[in-house]
Amino acid sequence: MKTSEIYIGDNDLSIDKAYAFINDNSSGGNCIFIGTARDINKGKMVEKLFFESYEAMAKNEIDKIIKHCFDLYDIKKIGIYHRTGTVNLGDKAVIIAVSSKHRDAAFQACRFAIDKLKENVPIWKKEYLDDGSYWVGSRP
Amino acid sequence: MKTSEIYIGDNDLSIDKAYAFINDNSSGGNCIFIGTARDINKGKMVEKLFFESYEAMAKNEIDKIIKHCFDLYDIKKIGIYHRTGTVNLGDKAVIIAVSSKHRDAAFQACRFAIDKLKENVPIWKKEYLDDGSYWVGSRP
Amino acid sequence: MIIKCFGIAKDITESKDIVINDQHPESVAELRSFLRDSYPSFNKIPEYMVAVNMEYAPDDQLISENDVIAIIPPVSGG
Amino acid sequence: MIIKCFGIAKDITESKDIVINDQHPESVAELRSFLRDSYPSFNKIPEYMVAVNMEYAPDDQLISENDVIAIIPPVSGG
Repeated sequence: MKTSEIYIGDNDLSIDKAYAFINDNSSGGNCIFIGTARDINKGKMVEKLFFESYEAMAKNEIDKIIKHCFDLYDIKKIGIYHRTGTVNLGDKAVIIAVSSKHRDAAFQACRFAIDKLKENVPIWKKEYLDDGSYWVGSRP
Repeated sequence: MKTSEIYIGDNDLSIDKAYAFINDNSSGGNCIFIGTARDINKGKMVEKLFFESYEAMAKNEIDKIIKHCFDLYDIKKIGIYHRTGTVNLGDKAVIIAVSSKHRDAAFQACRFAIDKLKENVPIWKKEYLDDGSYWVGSRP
Repeated sequence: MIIKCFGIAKDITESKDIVINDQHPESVAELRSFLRDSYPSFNKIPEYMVAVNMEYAPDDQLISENDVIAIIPPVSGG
Repeated sequence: MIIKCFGIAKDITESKDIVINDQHPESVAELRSFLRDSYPSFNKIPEYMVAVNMEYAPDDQLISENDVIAIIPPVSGG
């Protein structure tokens, strides 16, 4: 059964839960991408991140990405999970988990999904630096 | 610090432990590949797998793969873990975990490492099918 | 007509939702003009998108009272 | 000289290690001949590799009493 799971919210993300969702006896290849809050961006020290989402539309856009993944790649299950609110350094901001019969499809779909998520999904990241906080990509 | 971890043995593999090893405030992209025992291979029902390794040489070969990864890709940490002994359906046979500043390097190094592991590392898989057990790739 | 604001757009309008009571814009292009006129800071940020009923909408798309409109500054999830 | 056997090679020789007491092979090629002669089933499996001191070794590599030799059938990890 081809199934998917989406979560956008303030709770900690769990790799275990994502893996439990995608794990399947008919899959041999599982690829999980975890995006975490990094301490330095473009030479600036980052203190923490804050994510805001347009949740209903973000879910719609993630759903489109998942449909594309199922169309393009021979995968079994895919879970996409994104934190909102404050994310401290080293903490997980996003998890993309994909299972498939063979590893090639799992790697490709996982990569495709994170690339498209960053392009299209209405979620915004604010970086807290020592000289203030800024919405990434929107700095006037 | 660029560090790596290798495990080959009969204990269950833990994605959590692999992630705890690679997680680093200076990394934003983390890619984990998990290879699991699949129920059907080439049309045959698989009951379980058994892995044997030439452990000392396998560690040497994995060490070479890790050195290549650090040479080829801008990654921070890499952990490679392989089960030996009996692996039941759905269970983890191998984990490759990689962290890097940006996701591109993490995906590429993770993919490179599992491809090379399957090519060069002296580990052998026996499939238990309903008509007997066979060493994969060595069937007379 | 209610316009949802996110990220930098919420900072510029100082509001989660802005409400236009009469003579609301009739297309995405008109909405953009309205925003430039009402909040000059929209000229200072990179291009933003507009969503109508949760779909990205081109400038010539018509909008009506009951549409769910949102200002989508450059996204930066992941 | 001790030759370690893994996977199908262990099944063919019915032994984890085979011991050659005298007139041991002096190269990887000679080892292959010895194995073909002693265990004809080696002709029936796909090409195998030989490791000398835990490194894959070409056929012309010389081997001596104290080298750690291993028969490496096609690997299938992962």
